[in-house]
Amino acid sequence: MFTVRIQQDDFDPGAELERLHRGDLGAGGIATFIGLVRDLNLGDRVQGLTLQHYPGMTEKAVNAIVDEARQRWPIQGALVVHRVGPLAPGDRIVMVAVSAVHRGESFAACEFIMDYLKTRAPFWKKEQTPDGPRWVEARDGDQAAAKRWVD
Amino acid sequence: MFTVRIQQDDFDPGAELERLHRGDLGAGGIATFIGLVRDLNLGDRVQGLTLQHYPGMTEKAVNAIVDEARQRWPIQGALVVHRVGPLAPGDRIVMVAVSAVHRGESFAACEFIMDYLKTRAPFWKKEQTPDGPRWVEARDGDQAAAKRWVD
Amino acid sequence: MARIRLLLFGRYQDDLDLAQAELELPDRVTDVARLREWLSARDAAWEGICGAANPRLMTAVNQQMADATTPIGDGDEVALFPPVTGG
Amino acid sequence: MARIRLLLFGRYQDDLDLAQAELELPDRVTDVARLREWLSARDAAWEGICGAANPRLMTAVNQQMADATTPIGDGDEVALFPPVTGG
Repeated sequence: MFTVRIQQDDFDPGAELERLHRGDLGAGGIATFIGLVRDLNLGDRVQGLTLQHYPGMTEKAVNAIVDEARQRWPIQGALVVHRVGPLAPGDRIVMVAVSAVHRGESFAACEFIMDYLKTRAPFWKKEQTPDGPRWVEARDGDQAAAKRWVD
Repeated sequence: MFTVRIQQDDFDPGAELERLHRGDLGAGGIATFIGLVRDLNLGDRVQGLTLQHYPGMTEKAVNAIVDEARQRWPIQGALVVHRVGPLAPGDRIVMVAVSAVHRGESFAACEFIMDYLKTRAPFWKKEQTPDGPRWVEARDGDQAAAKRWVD
Repeated sequence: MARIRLLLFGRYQDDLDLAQAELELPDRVTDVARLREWLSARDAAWEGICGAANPRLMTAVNQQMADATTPIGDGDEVALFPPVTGG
Repeated sequence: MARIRLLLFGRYQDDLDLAQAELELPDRVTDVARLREWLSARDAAWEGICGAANPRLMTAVNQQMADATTPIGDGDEVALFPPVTGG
Protein backbone atom coordinates (compact mmCIF):
# COMPACT_ATOMS: atom_id res chain seq x y z
CA MET A 1 0.00 0.00 0.00
CA PHE A 2 1.23 3.46 -0.86
CA THR A 3 -0.18 6.39 1.09
CA VAL A 4 0.62 10.10 1.35
CA ARG A 5 -1.29 12.32 3.76
CA ILE A 6 -0.85 15.95 4.80
CA GLN A 7 -2.88 16.83 7.89
CA GLN A 8 -3.17 19.07 10.94
CA ASP A 9 -4.17 16.21 13.24
CA ASP A 10 -1.81 13.91 15.07
CA PHE A 11 -1.55 10.32 13.88
CA ASP A 12 -1.19 6.93 15.56
CA PRO A 13 2.11 5.31 14.52
CA GLY A 14 1.00 1.83 15.59
CA ALA A 15 -2.20 2.00 13.56
CA GLU A 16 -0.33 3.42 10.55
CA LEU A 17 2.19 0.57 10.66
CA GLU A 18 -0.58 -1.99 10.99
CA ARG A 19 -2.38 -0.59 7.94
CA LEU A 20 0.82 -0.47 5.91
CA HIS A 21 1.47 -4.20 5.97
CA ARG A 22 -1.95 -5.68 6.70
CA GLY A 23 -2.56 -8.50 4.25
CA ASP A 24 0.96 -8.28 2.84
CA LEU A 25 2.64 -11.51 3.91
CA GLY A 26 5.55 -10.96 1.53
CA ALA A 27 7.16 -8.11 3.45
CA GLY A 28 10.16 -9.06 5.56
CA GLY A 29 10.35 -5.77 7.38
CA ILE A 30 9.35 -2.16 7.75
CA ALA A 31 11.76 0.72 8.29
CA THR A 32 10.20 3.78 9.87
CA PHE A 33 11.19 7.27 10.82
CA ILE A 34 9.18 9.57 13.05
CA GLY A 35 10.26 13.20 13.33
CA LEU A 36 9.54 15.05 16.57
CA VAL A 37 9.50 18.69 17.69
CA ARG A 38 12.59 19.26 19.84
CA ASP A 39 12.48 21.68 22.77
CA LEU A 40 15.89 23.08 21.81
CA ASN A 41 17.32 24.34 18.52
CA LEU A 42 20.59 26.22 17.94
CA GLY A 43 20.93 26.56 21.71
CA ASP A 44 17.57 28.30 22.16
CA ARG A 45 14.51 26.97 23.89
CA VAL A 46 11.70 26.19 21.47
CA GLN A 47 8.20 26.70 22.88
CA GLY A 48 6.37 25.65 19.76
CA LEU A 49 6.55 25.30 16.01
CA THR A 50 4.24 26.21 13.16
CA LEU A 51 4.49 24.22 9.96
CA GLN A 52 3.49 26.15 6.87
CA HIS A 53 3.07 24.37 3.57
CA TYR A 54 1.96 25.00 -0.01
CA PRO A 55 -1.50 23.46 -0.31
CA GLY A 56 -1.93 21.80 -3.68
CA MET A 57 1.77 21.41 -4.36
CA THR A 58 2.60 19.55 -1.17
CA GLU A 59 0.82 16.29 -1.99
CA LYS A 60 2.24 16.31 -5.53
CA ALA A 61 5.79 16.89 -4.32
CA VAL A 62 5.59 14.15 -1.68
CA ASN A 63 4.00 11.69 -4.11
CA ALA A 64 6.79 12.41 -6.59
CA ILE A 65 9.36 11.58 -3.89
CA VAL A 66 7.61 8.29 -3.08
CA ASP A 67 7.42 7.46 -6.80
CA GLU A 68 11.15 8.04 -7.14
CA ALA A 69 11.80 5.72 -4.18
CA ARG A 70 9.65 3.05 -5.87
CA GLN A 71 11.71 3.36 -9.04
CA ARG A 72 14.95 2.98 -7.10
CA TRP A 73 14.07 0.09 -4.79
CA PRO A 74 11.69 -2.88 -5.02
CA ILE A 75 9.56 -1.80 -2.07
CA GLN A 76 6.23 -3.35 -1.11
CA GLY A 77 4.57 -0.33 0.47
CA ALA A 78 5.25 3.18 1.75
CA LEU A 79 3.53 5.66 3.99
CA VAL A 80 4.20 9.36 4.44
CA VAL A 81 2.15 11.38 6.92
CA HIS A 82 3.25 14.98 7.42
CA ARG A 83 1.56 17.37 9.81
CA VAL A 84 1.05 21.11 9.25
CA GLY A 85 -0.07 23.90 11.57
CA PRO A 86 0.87 24.55 15.21
CA LEU A 87 2.88 21.92 17.11
CA ALA A 88 4.39 21.68 20.61
CA PRO A 89 7.70 20.18 21.79
CA GLY A 90 7.46 16.38 21.79
CA ASP A 91 4.78 16.37 19.09
CA ARG A 92 5.13 14.15 16.06
CA ILE A 93 5.78 16.07 12.82
CA VAL A 94 6.24 13.37 10.23
CA MET A 95 6.20 9.61 9.81
CA VAL A 96 7.75 7.74 6.92
CA ALA A 97 7.46 3.95 6.76
CA VAL A 98 8.61 1.60 4.01
CA SER A 99 8.03 -2.14 3.76
CA ALA A 100 10.18 -4.40 1.61
CA VAL A 101 11.22 -8.02 1.26
CA HIS A 102 14.68 -7.31 2.67
CA ARG A 103 15.60 -4.78 5.34
CA GLY A 104 18.41 -3.06 3.42
CA GLU A 105 15.94 -1.81 0.84
CA SER A 106 13.42 -0.64 3.40
CA PHE A 107 16.09 1.32 5.31
CA ALA A 108 17.51 2.89 2.13
CA ALA A 109 14.12 3.92 0.75
CA CYS A 110 12.98 5.29 4.12
CA GLU A 111 16.11 7.40 4.54
CA PHE A 112 15.89 8.54 0.90
CA ILE A 113 12.30 9.72 1.37
CA MET A 114 13.24 11.60 4.57
CA ASP A 115 16.23 13.26 2.89
CA TYR A 116 14.10 14.37 -0.04
CA LEU A 117 11.23 15.54 2.18
CA LYS A 118 13.76 17.77 3.93
CA THR A 119 14.97 19.36 0.69
CA ARG A 120 12.21 19.05 -1.95
CA ALA A 121 8.81 19.22 -0.29
CA PRO A 122 7.26 22.66 0.32
CA PHE A 123 7.16 22.86 4.11
CA TRP A 124 8.57 25.67 6.26
CA LYS A 125 9.01 25.67 10.03
CA LYS A 126 8.59 28.77 12.18
CA GLU A 127 9.74 28.39 15.78
CA GLN A 128 8.46 30.22 18.84
CA THR A 129 11.38 31.05 21.12
CA PRO A 130 11.68 33.25 24.23
CA ASP A 131 13.07 35.95 21.88
CA GLY A 132 10.06 35.73 19.55
CA PRO A 133 9.22 33.77 16.42
CA ARG A 134 11.84 32.84 13.83
CA TRP A 135 11.87 30.93 10.57
CA VAL A 136 14.02 27.83 10.69
CA GLU A 137 16.94 27.98 8.24
CA ALA A 138 17.66 25.03 5.97
CA ARG A 139 20.58 22.94 7.24
CA ASP A 140 23.60 22.35 5.01
CA GLY A 141 23.62 18.82 6.44
CA ASP A 142 20.20 18.17 4.89
CA GLN A 143 21.42 19.28 1.48
CA ALA A 144 24.46 17.02 1.84
CA ALA A 145 22.25 14.09 2.90
CA ALA A 146 20.03 14.53 -0.16
CA LYS A 147 23.05 14.77 -2.48
CA ARG A 148 24.15 11.26 -1.43
CA TRP A 149 21.38 9.81 -3.57
CA VAL A 150 22.47 11.56 -6.77
CA ASP A 151 25.06 9.69 -8.79
CA MET B 1 15.44 5.06 27.81
CA PHE B 2 17.27 1.88 26.92
CA THR B 3 15.33 -1.38 26.89
CA VAL B 4 16.04 -4.93 25.77
CA ARG B 5 13.35 -7.60 25.97
CA ILE B 6 13.19 -11.19 24.75
CA GLN B 7 9.67 -12.60 24.86
CA GLN B 8 7.22 -15.10 23.35
CA ASP B 9 4.35 -12.62 23.27
CA ASP B 10 3.64 -10.17 20.52
CA PHE B 11 4.26 -6.48 21.21
CA ASP B 12 2.51 -3.23 20.33
CA PRO B 13 4.82 -1.07 18.16
CA GLY B 14 2.85 2.12 18.85
CA ALA B 15 3.02 1.67 22.62
CA GLU B 16 6.73 0.78 22.43
CA LEU B 17 7.49 3.94 20.45
CA GLU B 18 5.46 6.03 22.86
CA ARG B 19 7.36 4.65 25.85
CA LEU B 20 10.71 5.16 24.13
CA HIS B 21 10.46 8.93 23.85
CA ARG B 22 7.90 9.84 26.50
CA GLY B 23 9.29 12.73 28.53
CA ASP B 24 12.28 13.14 26.20
CA LEU B 25 11.73 16.48 24.50
CA GLY B 26 15.29 16.56 23.18
CA ALA B 27 14.86 13.81 20.59
CA GLY B 28 14.38 15.00 17.02
CA GLY B 29 13.42 11.64 15.67
CA ILE B 30 13.12 7.89 16.03
CA ALA B 31 14.27 5.36 13.45
CA THR B 32 12.58 1.99 13.74
CA PHE B 33 12.76 -1.39 12.11
CA ILE B 34 10.19 -4.14 12.50
CA GLY B 35 11.01 -7.59 11.15
CA LEU B 36 8.16 -9.77 9.95
CA VAL B 37 7.69 -13.45 9.10
CA ARG B 38 7.45 -13.76 5.31
CA ASP B 39 5.23 -16.39 3.70
CA LEU B 40 7.94 -17.20 1.15
CA ASN B 41 11.66 -17.96 1.50
CA LEU B 42 14.04 -19.28 -1.16
CA GLY B 43 11.05 -19.88 -3.40
CA ASP B 44 9.24 -22.11 -0.89
CA ARG B 45 6.05 -21.39 0.96
CA VAL B 46 6.62 -20.82 4.68
CA GLN B 47 3.75 -21.96 6.88
CA GLY B 48 5.36 -20.92 10.13
CA LEU B 49 8.60 -20.25 11.93
CA THR B 50 10.03 -21.25 15.29
CA LEU B 51 12.61 -18.99 16.87
CA GLN B 52 15.03 -20.78 19.12
CA HIS B 53 17.39 -18.80 21.32
CA TYR B 54 20.00 -19.29 24.03
CA PRO B 55 18.31 -18.25 27.28
CA GLY B 56 20.76 -16.42 29.51
CA MET B 57 23.11 -15.44 26.73
CA THR B 58 20.53 -13.74 24.53
CA GLU B 59 19.87 -10.73 26.75
CA LYS B 60 23.61 -10.25 27.35
CA ALA B 61 24.42 -10.40 23.65
CA VAL B 62 21.68 -7.95 22.70
CA ASN B 63 22.61 -5.57 25.50
CA ALA B 64 26.23 -5.67 24.32
CA ILE B 65 25.07 -4.69 20.82
CA VAL B 66 23.04 -1.78 22.17
CA ASP B 67 26.01 -0.67 24.30
CA GLU B 68 28.23 -0.68 21.25
CA ALA B 69 25.68 1.47 19.37
CA ARG B 70 25.68 3.93 22.29
CA GLN B 71 29.46 4.17 22.11
CA ARG B 72 29.37 4.87 18.38
CA TRP B 73 26.51 7.39 18.20
CA PRO B 74 25.10 9.99 20.62
CA ILE B 75 21.69 8.37 20.83
CA GLN B 76 18.99 9.34 23.33
CA GLY B 77 17.25 6.00 23.68
CA ALA B 78 17.00 2.54 22.18
CA LEU B 79 14.58 -0.35 22.30
CA VAL B 80 15.06 -3.93 21.18
CA VAL B 81 12.21 -6.43 21.51
CA HIS B 82 12.84 -9.86 20.00
CA ARG B 83 10.32 -12.66 20.02
CA VAL B 84 11.07 -16.37 20.44
CA GLY B 85 8.92 -19.46 19.97
CA PRO B 86 6.37 -20.27 17.25
CA LEU B 87 5.35 -17.54 14.79
CA ALA B 88 3.08 -17.38 11.75
CA PRO B 89 3.50 -15.52 8.43
CA GLY B 90 2.83 -11.80 8.94
CA ASP B 91 3.81 -11.97 12.63
CA ARG B 92 6.26 -9.47 14.06
CA ILE B 93 9.63 -11.01 14.99
CA VAL B 94 11.70 -8.08 16.16
CA MET B 95 11.50 -4.35 16.72
CA VAL B 96 14.47 -2.03 17.02
CA ALA B 97 13.90 1.68 17.66
CA VAL B 98 16.51 4.39 18.27
CA SER B 99 15.88 8.01 19.20
CA ALA B 100 18.46 10.74 18.64
CA VAL B 101 18.75 14.48 18.23
CA HIS B 102 19.36 14.16 14.48
CA ARG B 103 17.89 11.58 12.12
CA GLY B 104 21.19 10.45 10.57
CA GLU B 105 22.36 9.09 13.89
CA SER B 106 19.07 7.34 14.64
CA PHE B 107 19.05 5.64 11.22
CA ALA B 108 22.69 4.55 11.49
CA ALA B 109 22.35 3.17 15.02
CA CYS B 110 19.10 1.36 14.17
CA GLU B 111 20.60 -0.29 11.10
CA PHE B 112 23.77 -1.15 13.04
CA ILE B 113 21.76 -2.87 15.78
CA MET B 114 19.76 -4.84 13.19
CA ASP B 115 22.91 -5.92 11.34
CA TYR B 116 24.53 -7.08 14.57
CA LEU B 117 21.37 -8.82 15.80
CA LYS B 118 21.45 -10.80 12.56
CA THR B 119 25.05 -11.93 13.04
CA ARG B 120 25.91 -11.80 16.76
CA ALA B 121 22.81 -12.59 18.81
CA PRO B 122 22.01 -16.26 19.55
CA PHE B 123 18.74 -16.77 17.67
CA TRP B 124 18.00 -19.51 15.14
CA LYS B 125 14.99 -19.77 12.85
CA LYS B 126 13.38 -23.06 11.85
CA GLU B 127 10.83 -22.82 9.04
CA GLN B 128 7.83 -25.05 8.43
CA THR B 129 7.46 -25.65 4.69
CA PRO B 130 5.27 -28.03 2.67
CA ASP B 131 8.36 -30.29 2.46
CA GLY B 132 8.84 -30.33 6.24
CA PRO B 133 10.79 -28.25 8.73
CA ARG B 134 14.18 -26.75 7.87
CA TRP B 135 16.71 -24.59 9.67
CA VAL B 136 17.23 -21.21 8.03
CA GLU B 137 20.80 -20.74 6.77
CA ALA B 138 22.68 -17.54 7.56
CA ARG B 139 22.74 -15.18 4.58
CA ASP B 140 26.05 -13.98 3.19
CA GLY B 141 24.34 -10.60 2.75
CA ASP B 142 23.87 -10.33 6.51
CA GLN B 143 27.57 -10.98 7.11
CA ALA B 144 28.44 -8.32 4.52
CA ALA B 145 26.01 -5.85 6.11
CA ALA B 146 27.59 -6.35 9.54
CA LYS B 147 31.11 -5.96 8.11
CA ARG B 148 30.26 -2.43 6.92
CA TRP B 149 30.52 -1.22 10.51
CA VAL B 150 34.03 -2.52 11.07
CA ASP B 151 36.79 -0.13 10.01
CA MET C 1 -1.08 40.33 -21.67
CA ALA C 2 -0.19 37.47 -19.31
CA ARG C 3 -1.74 37.37 -15.86
CA ILE C 4 -0.21 35.16 -13.20
CA ARG C 5 -1.00 34.30 -9.63
CA LEU C 6 2.04 34.86 -7.42
CA LEU C 7 2.42 33.03 -4.07
CA LEU C 8 4.98 33.64 -1.34
CA PHE C 9 5.89 31.25 1.47
CA GLY C 10 8.04 31.06 4.58
CA ARG C 11 10.23 34.00 5.50
CA TYR C 12 9.52 35.81 2.22
CA GLN C 13 5.81 36.00 3.02
CA ASP C 14 6.68 37.86 6.21
CA ASP C 15 9.42 39.99 4.60
CA LEU C 16 7.03 41.32 1.94
CA ASP C 17 3.92 41.06 4.12
CA LEU C 18 2.25 39.36 1.16
CA ALA C 19 0.93 35.81 0.74
CA GLN C 20 -0.46 36.08 -2.78
CA ALA C 21 -1.15 38.52 -5.60
CA GLU C 22 -2.51 38.62 -9.14
CA LEU C 23 0.03 40.22 -11.48
CA GLU C 24 -0.04 41.39 -15.07
CA LEU C 25 3.30 40.68 -16.67
CA PRO C 26 4.99 42.90 -19.27
CA ASP C 27 5.47 41.03 -22.55
CA ARG C 28 9.19 40.59 -21.99
CA VAL C 29 8.63 38.50 -18.80
CA THR C 30 8.40 34.98 -20.24
CA ASP C 31 10.39 32.83 -17.81
CA VAL C 32 11.49 32.58 -14.18
CA ALA C 33 14.74 34.50 -14.70
CA ARG C 34 12.93 37.46 -16.28
CA LEU C 35 10.24 37.39 -13.60
CA ARG C 36 12.89 37.64 -10.89
CA GLU C 37 14.54 40.54 -12.74
CA TRP C 38 11.23 42.37 -13.11
CA LEU C 39 10.19 41.86 -9.46
CA SER C 40 13.63 42.91 -8.23
CA ALA C 41 13.10 46.35 -9.70
CA ARG C 42 10.12 47.03 -7.41
CA ASP C 43 12.00 47.94 -4.23
CA ALA C 44 14.77 46.85 -1.87
CA ALA C 45 12.67 44.15 -0.18
CA TRP C 46 11.81 42.50 -3.53
CA GLU C 47 15.38 42.97 -4.71
CA GLY C 48 16.59 41.16 -1.58
CA ILE C 49 14.47 38.13 -2.43
CA CYS C 50 14.45 38.04 -6.22
CA GLY C 51 17.84 39.63 -6.95
CA ALA C 52 20.88 37.73 -8.15
CA ALA C 53 22.40 38.21 -4.70
CA ASN C 54 19.93 35.61 -3.35
CA PRO C 55 20.94 32.30 -4.89
CA ARG C 56 18.81 30.41 -2.36
CA LEU C 57 15.44 31.53 -3.78
CA MET C 58 13.38 28.54 -4.85
CA THR C 59 10.58 28.78 -7.39
CA ALA C 60 7.69 26.60 -8.44
CA VAL C 61 5.57 27.06 -11.58
CA ASN C 62 2.16 25.41 -11.54
CA GLN C 63 3.18 23.53 -8.38
CA GLN C 64 6.29 21.95 -9.88
CA MET C 65 9.81 22.89 -8.83
CA ALA C 66 11.19 25.28 -11.46
CA ASP C 67 14.51 26.82 -12.46
CA ALA C 68 15.62 30.03 -14.17
CA THR C 69 14.65 28.79 -17.65
CA THR C 70 11.14 27.52 -16.78
CA PRO C 71 8.65 29.38 -19.00
CA ILE C 72 5.86 31.47 -17.48
CA GLY C 73 2.66 32.29 -19.32
CA ASP C 74 -0.92 33.46 -18.91
CA GLY C 75 -2.82 31.72 -16.11
CA ASP C 76 0.26 30.25 -14.43
CA GLU C 77 0.68 29.93 -10.68
CA VAL C 78 4.18 30.97 -9.62
CA ALA C 79 5.50 30.50 -6.08
CA LEU C 80 8.61 32.04 -4.51
CA PHE C 81 10.04 30.54 -1.34
CA PRO C 82 13.20 30.00 0.69
CA PRO C 83 14.81 26.54 1.03
CA VAL C 84 12.29 24.15 2.53
CA THR C 85 12.56 22.96 6.15
CA GLY C 86 9.94 20.28 6.70
CA GLY C 87 10.40 16.68 7.73
CA MET D 1 39.21 -33.08 36.38
CA ALA D 2 37.21 -30.31 34.71
CA ARG D 3 33.48 -30.72 34.28
CA ILE D 4 31.63 -28.55 31.79
CA ARG D 5 28.07 -28.10 30.71
CA LEU D 6 27.77 -28.38 26.93
CA LEU D 7 24.85 -26.82 25.05
CA LEU D 8 23.86 -27.25 21.41
CA PHE D 9 21.57 -25.01 19.39
CA GLY D 10 19.95 -24.76 15.98
CA ARG D 11 20.67 -27.40 13.40
CA TYR D 12 23.38 -29.03 15.53
CA GLN D 13 20.90 -29.81 18.28
CA ASP D 14 18.85 -31.79 15.74
CA ASP D 15 21.89 -33.35 14.05
CA LEU D 16 23.17 -34.78 17.34
CA ASP D 17 19.73 -35.15 18.92
CA LEU D 18 21.19 -33.50 21.99
CA ALA D 19 20.38 -30.16 23.62
CA GLN D 20 22.74 -30.33 26.58
CA ALA D 21 25.14 -32.60 28.41
CA GLU D 22 27.51 -32.60 31.37
CA LEU D 23 31.01 -33.64 30.27
CA GLU D 24 34.23 -34.50 32.08
CA LEU D 25 37.15 -33.19 30.11
CA PRO D 26 40.53 -34.92 29.81
CA ASP D 27 43.32 -32.72 31.23
CA ARG D 28 44.62 -31.80 27.78
CA VAL D 29 41.32 -30.10 26.82
CA THR D 30 41.92 -26.54 28.03
CA ASP D 31 40.53 -24.34 25.28
CA VAL D 32 37.94 -24.22 22.49
CA ALA D 33 40.28 -25.59 19.82
CA ARG D 34 41.14 -28.64 21.93
CA LEU D 35 37.51 -29.20 22.88
CA ARG D 36 36.55 -29.27 19.19
CA GLU D 37 39.35 -31.74 18.48
CA TRP D 38 38.29 -33.99 21.34
CA LEU D 39 34.58 -33.92 20.43
CA SER D 40 35.38 -34.57 16.73
CA ALA D 41 36.88 -37.93 17.68
CA ARG D 42 33.50 -39.21 18.99
CA ASP D 43 31.87 -40.09 15.69
CA ALA D 44 31.08 -38.81 12.20
CA ALA D 45 28.21 -36.60 13.36
CA TRP D 46 30.39 -34.82 15.94
CA GLU D 47 33.26 -34.66 13.46
CA GLY D 48 30.90 -32.95 10.96
CA ILE D 49 30.15 -30.20 13.47
CA CYS D 50 33.39 -29.80 15.44
CA GLY D 51 35.92 -30.82 12.80
CA ALA D 52 38.19 -28.42 10.95
CA ALA D 53 36.05 -28.97 7.84
CA ASN D 54 33.30 -26.88 9.48
CA PRO D 55 34.65 -23.33 9.69
CA ARG D 56 31.15 -21.96 10.38
CA LEU D 57 30.86 -23.47 13.88
CA MET D 58 30.32 -20.72 16.45
CA THR D 59 31.13 -21.16 20.12
CA ALA D 60 30.28 -19.33 23.32
CA VAL D 61 31.98 -19.85 26.67
CA ASN D 62 30.00 -18.74 29.70
CA GLN D 63 27.54 -17.00 27.39
CA GLN D 64 30.15 -14.86 25.64
CA MET D 65 31.12 -15.35 22.01
CA ALA D 66 34.41 -17.30 21.97
CA ASP D 67 37.13 -18.24 19.52
CA ALA D 68 39.62 -21.11 19.18
CA THR D 69 41.92 -19.72 21.88
CA THR D 70 39.27 -19.06 24.54
CA PRO D 71 40.20 -21.09 27.67
CA ILE D 72 37.81 -23.67 29.09
CA GLY D 73 37.90 -24.79 32.71
CA ASP D 74 35.93 -26.49 35.45
CA GLY D 75 32.34 -25.30 35.78
CA ASP D 76 32.22 -23.53 32.42
CA GLU D 77 29.19 -23.46 30.17
CA VAL D 78 30.16 -24.07 26.56
CA ALA D 79 27.74 -23.69 23.66
CA LEU D 80 28.15 -24.90 20.07
CA PHE D 81 25.94 -23.48 17.35
CA PRO D 82 25.69 -22.65 13.65
CA PRO D 83 25.69 -19.04 12.38
CA VAL D 84 22.82 -17.17 13.98
CA THR D 85 19.70 -16.26 12.00
CA GLY D 86 17.56 -14.05 14.20
CA GLY D 87 16.38 -10.53 13.60
